[in-house]
Amino acid sequence: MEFVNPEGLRLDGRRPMEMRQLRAEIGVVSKADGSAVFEMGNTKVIAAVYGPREVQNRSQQSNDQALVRCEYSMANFSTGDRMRKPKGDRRSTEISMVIRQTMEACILTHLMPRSQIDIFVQVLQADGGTRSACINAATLALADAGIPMTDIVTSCSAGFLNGTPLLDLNYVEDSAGGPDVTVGILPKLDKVTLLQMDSKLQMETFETVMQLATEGCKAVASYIREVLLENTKQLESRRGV
Amino acid sequence: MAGKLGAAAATYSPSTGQRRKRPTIQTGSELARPDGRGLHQCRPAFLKTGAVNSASGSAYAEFGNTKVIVSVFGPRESKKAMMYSNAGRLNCNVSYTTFASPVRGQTPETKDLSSMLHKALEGAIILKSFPKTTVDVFALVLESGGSDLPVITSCASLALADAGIMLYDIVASVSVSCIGKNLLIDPVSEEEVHQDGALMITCMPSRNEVTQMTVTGEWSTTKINEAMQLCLDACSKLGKIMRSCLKEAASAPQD
Amino acid sequence: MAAASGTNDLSSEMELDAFRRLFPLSFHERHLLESIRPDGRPLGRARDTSLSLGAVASANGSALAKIGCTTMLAAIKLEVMTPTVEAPDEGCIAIDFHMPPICSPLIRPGRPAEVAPVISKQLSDTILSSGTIDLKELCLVSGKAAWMAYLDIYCLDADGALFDAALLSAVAAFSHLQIPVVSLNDDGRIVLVSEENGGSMKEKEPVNKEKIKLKMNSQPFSLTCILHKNYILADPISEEESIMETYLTVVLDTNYQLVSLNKPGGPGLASTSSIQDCIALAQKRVKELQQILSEAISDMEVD
Amino acid sequence: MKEREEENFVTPGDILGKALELKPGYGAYFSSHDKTIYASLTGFRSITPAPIDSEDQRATVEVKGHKAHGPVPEPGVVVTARVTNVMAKMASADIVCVGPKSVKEKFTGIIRQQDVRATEIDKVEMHSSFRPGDIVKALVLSLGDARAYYLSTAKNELGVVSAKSAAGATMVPLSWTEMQCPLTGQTEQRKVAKIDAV
Amino acid sequence: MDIERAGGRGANQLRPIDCSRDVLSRAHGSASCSHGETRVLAAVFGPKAGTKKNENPEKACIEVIWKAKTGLIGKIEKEFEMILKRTLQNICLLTVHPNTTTSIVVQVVHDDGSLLPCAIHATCAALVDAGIPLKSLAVSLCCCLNESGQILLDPSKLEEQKMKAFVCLVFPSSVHSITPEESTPATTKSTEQEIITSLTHGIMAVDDYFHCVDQGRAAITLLSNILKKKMRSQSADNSSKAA
Amino acid sequence: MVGLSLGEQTFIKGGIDQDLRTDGRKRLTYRPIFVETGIIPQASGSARVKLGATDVIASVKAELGKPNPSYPDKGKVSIYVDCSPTAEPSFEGRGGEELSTELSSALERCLLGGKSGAGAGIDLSSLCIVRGKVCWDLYIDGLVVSSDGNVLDALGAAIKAALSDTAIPKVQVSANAPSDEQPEVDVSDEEFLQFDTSGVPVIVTLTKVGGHYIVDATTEEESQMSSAVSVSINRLGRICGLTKRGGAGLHPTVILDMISAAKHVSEQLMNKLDSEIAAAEACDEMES
Repeated sequence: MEFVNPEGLRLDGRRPMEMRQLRAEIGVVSKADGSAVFEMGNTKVIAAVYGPREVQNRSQQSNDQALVRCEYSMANFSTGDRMRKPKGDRRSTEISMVIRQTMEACILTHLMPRSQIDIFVQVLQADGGTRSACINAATLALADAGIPMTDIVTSCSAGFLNGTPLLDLNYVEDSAGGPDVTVGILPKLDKVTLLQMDSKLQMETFETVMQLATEGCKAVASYIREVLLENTKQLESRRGV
Repeated sequence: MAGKLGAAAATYSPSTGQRRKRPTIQTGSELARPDGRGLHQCRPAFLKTGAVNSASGSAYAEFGNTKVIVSVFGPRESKKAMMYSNAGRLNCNVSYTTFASPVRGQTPETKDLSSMLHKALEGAIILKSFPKTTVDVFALVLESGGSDLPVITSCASLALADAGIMLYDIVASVSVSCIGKNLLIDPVSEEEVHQDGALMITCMPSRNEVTQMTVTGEWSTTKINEAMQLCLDACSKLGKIMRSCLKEAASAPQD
Repeated sequence: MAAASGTNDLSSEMELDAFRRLFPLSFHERHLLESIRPDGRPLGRARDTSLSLGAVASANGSALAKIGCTTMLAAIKLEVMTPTVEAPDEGCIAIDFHMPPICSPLIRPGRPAEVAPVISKQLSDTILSSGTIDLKELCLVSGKAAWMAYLDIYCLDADGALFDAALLSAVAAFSHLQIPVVSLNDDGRIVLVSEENGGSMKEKEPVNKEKIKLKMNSQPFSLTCILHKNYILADPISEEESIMETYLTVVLDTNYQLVSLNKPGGPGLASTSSIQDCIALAQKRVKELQQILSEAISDMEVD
Repeated sequence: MKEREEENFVTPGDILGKALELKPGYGAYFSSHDKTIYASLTGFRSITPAPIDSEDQRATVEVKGHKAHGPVPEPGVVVTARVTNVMAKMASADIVCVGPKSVKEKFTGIIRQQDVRATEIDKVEMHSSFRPGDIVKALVLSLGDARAYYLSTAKNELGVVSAKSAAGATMVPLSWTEMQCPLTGQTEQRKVAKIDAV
Repeated sequence: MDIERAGGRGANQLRPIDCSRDVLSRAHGSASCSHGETRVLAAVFGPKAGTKKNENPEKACIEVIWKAKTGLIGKIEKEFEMILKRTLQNICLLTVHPNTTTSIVVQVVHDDGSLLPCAIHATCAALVDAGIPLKSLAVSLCCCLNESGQILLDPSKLEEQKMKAFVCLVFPSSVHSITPEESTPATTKSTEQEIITSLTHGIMAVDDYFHCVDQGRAAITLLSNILKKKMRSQSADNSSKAA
Repeated sequence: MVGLSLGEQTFIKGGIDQDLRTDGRKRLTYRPIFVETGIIPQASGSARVKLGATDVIASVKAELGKPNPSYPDKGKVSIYVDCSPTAEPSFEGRGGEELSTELSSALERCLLGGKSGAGAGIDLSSLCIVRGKVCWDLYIDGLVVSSDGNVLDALGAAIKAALSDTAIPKVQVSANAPSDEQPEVDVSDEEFLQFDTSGVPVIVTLTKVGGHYIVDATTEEESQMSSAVSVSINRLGRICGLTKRGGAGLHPTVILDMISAAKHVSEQLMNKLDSEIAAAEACDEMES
């Protein structure tokens, strides 16, 4: 299976270093405190944030910081073959935990003690890189909900096929069995909060692939800043300031 | 000992279970029904309260081949997880025995039936007469002979009356199947499989109010009107039978 | 007995059933002093038992057993299975005991009762080891097809001595079982030779001749007794079982062989003499139950 | 008796009368949209004429007899409960009987520190008022919260009715704060109910 | 005729019993017991606060979890759990820690016949190791019956399946008073040991059952001495550990 | 709804009595409907419907399957609704399951007609490829993204839009297939056949609050409902399904005039919906 043809183009016509088309929209779910849709190419994810609100079960309540909870679920029609997976299967629980830990690191939880913040992520269309899209959508939703964060968290994935590092893999490239590096960074503080990789990769190529993914995250960060700026301008104009 | 874990062995039922052909129109417009009833004639109903001694109230109902037992527990403490509510709560659960339908293992969606039963009964119970507590209504279908939900609902309202729970009125429920032009009341399972449309009404006979109604298939408004009238008459007849059954149980309570 | 006397000045004016709920043990022991039980039965007598066969139309064999208020409904459905390699000419029996939420306030729809699997195992052990059903009777075509009998027992009302009622309903269901006439059609599947188109079907000579009943040799019957101090209470109701937790179940078959004797612990101890008394009570009970079963079969044949 | 039973027997939904000349009592309810009174229980209709002096001359109609549902604790009823747990600020108990009748399944009640007795309520020592296993007579204050009813023993005839001593014998009440074990003679602190020897 | 038994054992000769305590570090009390090839590991956690749903808060509550060697929890495990729980209710002092739950996990390492007795001995040793107050130890054994009515003690798995029937009995361990002899021996002899638990499988005559009970009773004192010796030898060294 | 204060409840009821609801609408007017089709490229057909703040997505996937032995000449359709936790925090984990089973059974009752398939919105026999052997199985999946009342009508409209956007590939059956086992079928991915969705009914839910009934109720109004009747009516004015959900009893005559009111309202809704779908299809072609 030839992922990079001789002229250096990938199956969907992108260059190895090229991101998929990004699109974001804020405030799609009116009843949620904060919500956002994030699209990376065909992967489309919607995130809603409820909170800070009263803790549901007392046992998990901690009196010095907020409790962050997250649930990741895939729509039945989100992948190619229609699968009816039961709710709590292993993959979704794992991804929920990854998103929860990543977002918990960047939220200033000590400012909202004895409260609970729910992050719900629903995948509408899965075409590779769902984990990164979810984190980007969650960041936007948290920003929309006005929850204080040290820095926005952006995430992107990168791989290594036919000897060339590829940025932002889609489903076909992802399931080709090659390595898949997912990176989550705090762009302004330049810190890495999430780093996941599966299958084997030499050390030096890992360096370049990770560097590529970090570049991808920075690109996503600038796009997200633009969208947030645009959204705040709209809020301003709507309030007639 | 091999017999014990035979469950895994794939077994099949020898009955050919050949598809009973669609009940065709015979002898003029009269449709021949498998058990020879008239079109607008319900199956003979046998009702009895106090079937289960360890329940607060219970009832057993037998409409032709459909046999159902309902027990009512409560009003008792709600589950810990429930929020405080100053009106009482109703909790319904329907389950089937493994030998209920002729072919083993073909039990219909019980979660759906439980929520339908809950919707049928909640309009008839005076919930504010037992604040903060819960009344549990559990139904077991011993044999599924067709139009199971109406039989379960009528039997459940009898069990509630037997348990001494305050009701606005007892609840009677009847269903009608439409095959071609004909309306068949209280259909058996063979007729239900071939029905083009179905209408089920749950009503409070003496207050003449409908607590639940479902319609499937294509109906014109006149057809719906006719079917509703048919069902409401059948419901009031069934209501009388239920009241006499309660009277029997009251006059001879020590049987 | 200071505890009982201490409270009697208090209990005189307290409502009877309040006293029964607050001090259950002293309430029951006061009855045991006059060797009578709260529902008026002497210690050794079982509750009145009734049996009706053929309660479920859609099953091949069924029975409804009632001991006092405890009610059990057993139904057997026959399906065809390919026998195992090591036992080519033997069918098999799958026994399952269910306690639906209708039978007792303690059972919630979500969580099954934890006593149900225990009774289910004891039932299958007793029926299989008592040899009352010879598995070879269930064979159709040796090596190719045999009957699998699915016996499902539902407890409709749980008021003590569940095992006795369940075993009675299972034995009655087997005695009512009617094996349908079947034949082997060409593609190797067993199919019903149903009466009305029996003739028109391709002339398949039926594998098993006429609608045969299952030959049952010795049938097992059981009696559960409660051992409390040196009293023996036969056939306890659920309240007695929950207060005095030591019980002993004796299963005897029709020629009085001991099929199983089961005393699963509990606070009380069983001396040899008390076990002998229980076995004597059980022998008397087996006669009664045999009588009830034969009556049920005879009036079932008549209608 | 037979004919009285015949026409007086009612089931839920039977019309008992017009709202103009009847007031609904226990087992009957008033339905606003057609101004009639319906029965809500199965039993026998019984009409009690209104007391002379009350301004509303309408008789009250009630449904008596057959089988009322298991008793449910409601505010203002004296219940008998068994103490299961004693904490610093409150004691939890299982309500076993509502008035004279025993309940089919237990309800949970709480006796808060401020409801134990009527005098100096903040100096109440819970562990010297109740012990797990005591039988207590208490008044239902309110429906309480989602988990339990609020009970009170702030009257003389409320409090511990029967308690077991450390030695296991049922203790004899000495005063409204002490009970004594007949075997060992040891006295224990309790909030004792004053049972007037009837 | 005296049938030949695998391993050349006599009719009522027991297989070698080994019982070692304190084998698991995280459990409050643990023990491993083996009868010949059959080996069972038992661990005790508790007493923990609170009682389960419809348990009596006045008394301590015992919860048993039976883990088979392989496979899921089926009906057999559920039955063993109930039997072990009710047997322990007999020998534990339930009124000492009211409103608490003691959970006991039994893990079957290998099953070569008379599994229940081995599990009961392991559990008793684990309870002793956890320092839970007991009325007495429990002593248990299986005896099986062949067609000719001959009784064999402590059958192996093969013998259990081959034989016509088998009986499993549990007795309280023999009363051994260390006070000087003024308690006349008669008191210990006259109360011939009563049965805590008895389970039978397979058809047998009534008096065959009573023969088995007598055989079992005869072997109690022997068995309880072996068990006590095993436990004593270990408590010597770990009392130093506890000090 | 966390529970409205008494003041808010009487405010809502009073408004409805004077035919002026909290958001200014009349009793029988709908909130603005916004339809978008073809949003799930991998599905055979999909649509997203926004009814005020309620936002649902429906997708139709066609897969080859074996027809039901008792109806060899008809395809199979199954409807499954999923409530996403984004709509309501209480839908987290298994919370939304009860509502989704209720919505699925209501939709199946309204759209698929009787067991024999008569009166179904979709002509099932057009789904059959080889009688008794191969047919199309339609999996209709609904997802509730944001819920502000009247979710059932929004789902009904979304399914109708998704079906009109559905493209079923043309199928050739190779003739030489042996009779009994599965014939090979090759699916061409160029030419597709569209569905005629004129027969698909539209669902109108009438919610009774106090003395009057209203259409397209928001969550606050739904919390005040005494009872609700959902009627599904097709273009010919025939009733294809009815569900009276929960709450107090209704006099039969009240139900009959609710049905006639629903018929009257459904015509406007049908036209509005068809124009929206046509617009969405147009801009959909323009995009792809």
